[in-house]
Amino acid sequence: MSKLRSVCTATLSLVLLAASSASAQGTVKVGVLHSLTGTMAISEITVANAAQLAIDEINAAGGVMGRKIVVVKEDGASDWPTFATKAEKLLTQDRVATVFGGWTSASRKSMLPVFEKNGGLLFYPVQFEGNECSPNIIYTGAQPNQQALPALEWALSKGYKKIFLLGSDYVYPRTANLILKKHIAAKKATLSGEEYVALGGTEFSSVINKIKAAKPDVIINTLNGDSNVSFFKQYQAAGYKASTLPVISFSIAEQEAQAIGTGLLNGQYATWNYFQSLPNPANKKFVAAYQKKYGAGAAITDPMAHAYMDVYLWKAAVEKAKSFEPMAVRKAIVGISMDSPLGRITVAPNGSLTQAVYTGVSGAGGQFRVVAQSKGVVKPEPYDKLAFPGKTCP
Amino acid sequence: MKLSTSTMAVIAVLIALAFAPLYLGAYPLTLLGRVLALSIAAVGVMVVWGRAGILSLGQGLFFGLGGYALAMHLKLVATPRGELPDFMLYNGVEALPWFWAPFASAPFALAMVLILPAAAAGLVAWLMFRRRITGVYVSIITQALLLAFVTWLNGSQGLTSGTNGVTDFQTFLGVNLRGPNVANGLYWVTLLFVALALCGTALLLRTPFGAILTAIRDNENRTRFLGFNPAAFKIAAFMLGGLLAGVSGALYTLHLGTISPAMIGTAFSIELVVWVALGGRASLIGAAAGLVLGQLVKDRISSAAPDAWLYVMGSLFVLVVLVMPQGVAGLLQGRRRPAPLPTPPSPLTREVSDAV
Amino acid sequence: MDFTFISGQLFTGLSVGSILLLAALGLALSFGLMRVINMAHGEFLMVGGYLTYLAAQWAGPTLGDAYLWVAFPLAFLGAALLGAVMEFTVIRRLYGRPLDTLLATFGISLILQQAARQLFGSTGVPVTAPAWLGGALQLGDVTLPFVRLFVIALALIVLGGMWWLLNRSRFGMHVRAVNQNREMAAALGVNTRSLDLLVFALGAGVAGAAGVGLALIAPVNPTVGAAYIVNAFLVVVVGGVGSVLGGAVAAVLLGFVTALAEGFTSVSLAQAILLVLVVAFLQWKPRGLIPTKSRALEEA
Amino acid sequence: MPSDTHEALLDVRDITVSFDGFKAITNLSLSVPKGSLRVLIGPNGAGKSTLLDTIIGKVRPDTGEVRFDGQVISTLPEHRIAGLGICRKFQAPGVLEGLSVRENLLLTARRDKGVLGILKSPTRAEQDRADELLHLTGLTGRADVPAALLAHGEKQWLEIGMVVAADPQLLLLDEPTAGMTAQETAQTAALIHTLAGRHTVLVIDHDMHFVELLNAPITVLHQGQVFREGDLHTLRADPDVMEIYLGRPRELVAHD
Repeated sequence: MSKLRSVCTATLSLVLLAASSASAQGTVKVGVLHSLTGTMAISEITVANAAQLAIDEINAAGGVMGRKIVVVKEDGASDWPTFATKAEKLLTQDRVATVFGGWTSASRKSMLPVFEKNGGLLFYPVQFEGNECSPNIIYTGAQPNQQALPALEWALSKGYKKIFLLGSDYVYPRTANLILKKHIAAKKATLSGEEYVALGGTEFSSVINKIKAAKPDVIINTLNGDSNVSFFKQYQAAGYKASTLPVISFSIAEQEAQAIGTGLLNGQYATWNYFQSLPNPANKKFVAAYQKKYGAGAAITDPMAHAYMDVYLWKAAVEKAKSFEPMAVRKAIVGISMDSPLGRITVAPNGSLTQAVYTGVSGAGGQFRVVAQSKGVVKPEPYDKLAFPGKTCP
Repeated sequence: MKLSTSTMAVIAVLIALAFAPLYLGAYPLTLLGRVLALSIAAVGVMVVWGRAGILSLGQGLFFGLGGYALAMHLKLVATPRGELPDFMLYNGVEALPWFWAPFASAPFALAMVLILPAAAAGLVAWLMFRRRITGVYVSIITQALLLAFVTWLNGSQGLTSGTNGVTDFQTFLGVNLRGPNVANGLYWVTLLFVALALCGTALLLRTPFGAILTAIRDNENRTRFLGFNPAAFKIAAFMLGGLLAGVSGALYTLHLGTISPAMIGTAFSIELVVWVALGGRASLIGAAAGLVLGQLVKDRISSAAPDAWLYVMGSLFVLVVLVMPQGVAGLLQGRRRPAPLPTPPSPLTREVSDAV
Repeated sequence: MDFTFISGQLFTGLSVGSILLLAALGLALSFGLMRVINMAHGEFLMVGGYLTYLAAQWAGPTLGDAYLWVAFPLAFLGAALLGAVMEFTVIRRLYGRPLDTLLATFGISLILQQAARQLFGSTGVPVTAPAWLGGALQLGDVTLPFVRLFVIALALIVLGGMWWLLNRSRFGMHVRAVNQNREMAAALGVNTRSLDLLVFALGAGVAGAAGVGLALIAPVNPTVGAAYIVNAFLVVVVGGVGSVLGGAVAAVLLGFVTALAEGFTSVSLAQAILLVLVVAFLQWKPRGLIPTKSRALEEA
Repeated sequence: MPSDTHEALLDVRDITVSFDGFKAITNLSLSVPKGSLRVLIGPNGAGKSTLLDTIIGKVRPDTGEVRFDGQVISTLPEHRIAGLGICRKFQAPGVLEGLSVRENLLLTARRDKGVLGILKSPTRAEQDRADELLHLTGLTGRADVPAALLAHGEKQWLEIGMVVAADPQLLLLDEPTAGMTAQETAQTAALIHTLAGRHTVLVIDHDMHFVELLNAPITVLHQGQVFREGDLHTLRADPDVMEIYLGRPRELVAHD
């Protein structure tokens, strides 16, 4: 009797074990690591949603190489060390095949050593300052030459010669402006002022007073988050508007535009690789799918489109490599090309994208209407040739 | 032999911690190592607040100085000879700033990990206690100074790398920080420092120095009229707290491979205080254990329910203060010894006795 | 630096000072008179700001620009009510333990911030100022936006109101009596418990009304209070704890220092410069500009 | 009693102290010879405690100066004044509540009160002294109890013990017998007598019974000034002294 029982138990457990290993065979874990709480949450939650949407679509269509994707979601809590800790957890405890995540440069910088140490792979979807090319990170957001420089070119082509640089005080604005200054000088235009406000700063009296004294033709704005709302409010109170002193922004997408409000932002410009209003079919499908899942009025932004596309890029690379091994995927991803919501993109050898650049003007409902676009696609240059001569990716 | 159960428990926990790399997975071990590194700063808070009655909300300043002192060295080591650290290049800095240069030397940097935080703490304390600034004023001023430091770090990107912080380290004293066996080694080194900090502080507090700190906390004026100069002892205690925070910061920097202003800001500094309060501000083991357990719980809860975390944290602040001002250690002690504990240091009682 | 720029910066100083003063005036009651360190004071500003936003949402469609006159009482009463609840449940149990009060109120501020985050999201909600505040007064080349002038006027009105209340009203007499000698005041029939509650709620209400002013200038987000709290405390400390007038002078002074530092160095360094200057100032006058000479004060 | 500056250990010269315009002490001079015992009485608000505050440096005189052993001390920081050998027992017991009774005594008995010296354990002599004082104050059985847990009377004794442990040249006792039984009061008076001579002692008290037991020269303060000096019998016969007390009859009888 007891013999029978033990045999039964053994058989049952064997079956269960086999079943569980089979089910483990059928899935692959990926990490999604964004700030779900804290100051960055507003931007990053939607980016995490976009990645989740792509993962759901892929799972519904049968997964990657026959395996369903299982998401391990972690919260970076808008705190850079937390990003590093959670990245470490994803790589060493959950053993995920890849991670989609990060927004601020600081969060990326703090995750970088973790990915390099553990041989992980990170897809980073946001525009950034360049000057970095880790073999363990796929940077799909704009390099400076895919956002800042085309914007400058456009401004100069419109006849704006005196340029005022305004930004939040962190690495992206500082570096972007350093590059811009070199190009402003090379193009014989005038830098009429440069100011930085602490991240989250809301007091712009002094800045506006300085702008008043400098009398620029155009402001290139790299302010981040809520600072933009305060700035545009106080800019308007001081009597400025788009027709008298236009502002080109690099960190205001549809979502931020909705928050700032049409009344304040109407007629101002933004430069990105993506706008929700892009008419290509892939984008129409993406916008419809996202709004179906997360609400009809949901704004869709450049980093969200990048995050959505990143998942498809990873899938394509895995299938090309026929492996989930991060370094094999990294190797395979170069040269992959696809029609995405951003238009046609290709992964360059340095792990960034060859992609188009658009300048849009802000209108009703926080939407941008494209007024200019690059001739064809722009190759990613992590190191600006004028500002950092001789630096290249290894 | 009066080896109490609590001493036995501490020894058992230390043994369990010493062998942790043998039975813990990679991630839990990393996490434990980090949290242990932080617990050294908690020991400092216990000395400064629990013993000397000074509530500093700016311990992040000293933690950061220790961390940055080491980070500057690691960054210079990771930078090819003759080149500038990458972030300086990106900010248009053309020559290595004077205060960076000496950090190329490891002995200098290691000395600075100890000297900078202690000296800064000494200076801050001297400025405050010389003018007899006490109580909440100290809290406000330390917080303001920390804020000034963080703002300066953020605003001086060419010198400090700003919000990104100093990152991308390769080797330390010839050891490859990304090597395979570094994790265990770093863990044991951290544990060694924790043990050193605990023992050293315990021994120090057993001397009359500990007694005089308690005396100053309970009745500063009285000690003055007994011929002691409270300012001098408070400065000494504050320096010790700063030193421990600095060591903690340097170790934490090694663990995380980066240090940035966000890691040392107001939230960090005040969280440090609350874990100490939870564990027991007047108890050495309570302070360290409060921080370690608190951080581990935080890791769990913030993973499981990110939105709930701040509610838990906020409620902890309120509950600890209202229900158990002496923390868990105080509750345990209270149960063991029936006699009522001395009332927590309260300026009200102080006011009464001074109103003479 | 030309004359226009400098006069523009002077106006900036006044404007920044008026905001600091609004943020600090409520503290002059809770911290200045009751010695309660309320780290959640900033969240009263936040609550005032959000209530302004709600007033604009609810009353805006029907009342138009007049929503502002709904916003003030709403923000005042809402924040005061929150303050009263806080006093009754937590602060009351911690009188005489300022450091513990500090920690407990910090916890409350975390909870309130997170609640705001969940209710309104972590980006700021914008409040559209009434159209009649949209223009600007042009004095030569210097532009003085009406919104800024309105906030300055608001600060002056609240300051005047508080001065009257404390120095001329019966309520103020009781408050001062309790502040000077609690037992004696109680013996003379002042209900000190309910007075504590009232003073704290009033401080919270003043902060709530100040939040209306803030909302007109910058978006309201969950960390708006945290951004002001340290500076607000510094204003009270520099002014001299317990002196409303000292606080006013300090706020304007700090505003000017900020404006000058921002004008002649960079905006991002100005805050660090300001904080260091304040600490240096306290070396020189540890009890602030207008010290209240009282023996009990030293131990607060 | 005319003051003789050469022999005076404590010499208060023409001091004025005011708070917010209110003059607590006006042009007060007082001289206490080395080794003597002096009693200070006066109605509430006469400035007795303020005078002690001024001597130990807690309060600074607006004008005038305090000399100790010929040296001006009214400009020194408090701990330096204490270091010269002036020790005060406060009205409300000023024991260090977080420390044990023995630690209280050991800390006060320390010779080396500097930051670096504090790391040294108490010397044999200091420990003996503490034991002796524990015995003298009847607190031997309570030596390791936190001072906060002592009864009020015990705290008084502990503080007297601390003052003695400090072995100061000048002892300032502010109502040392408040809260004591008649028997304890007598013991205290006896103790003070043994201290006088080796130490100089200045006592404030309301308790006329105690003052009588002390049997020492008395200085009467009134409205911040020296009103009379003399012995108890002379003063009791003085109608002016009776007059200033009549307004506050409580104070003539035993305090509390």
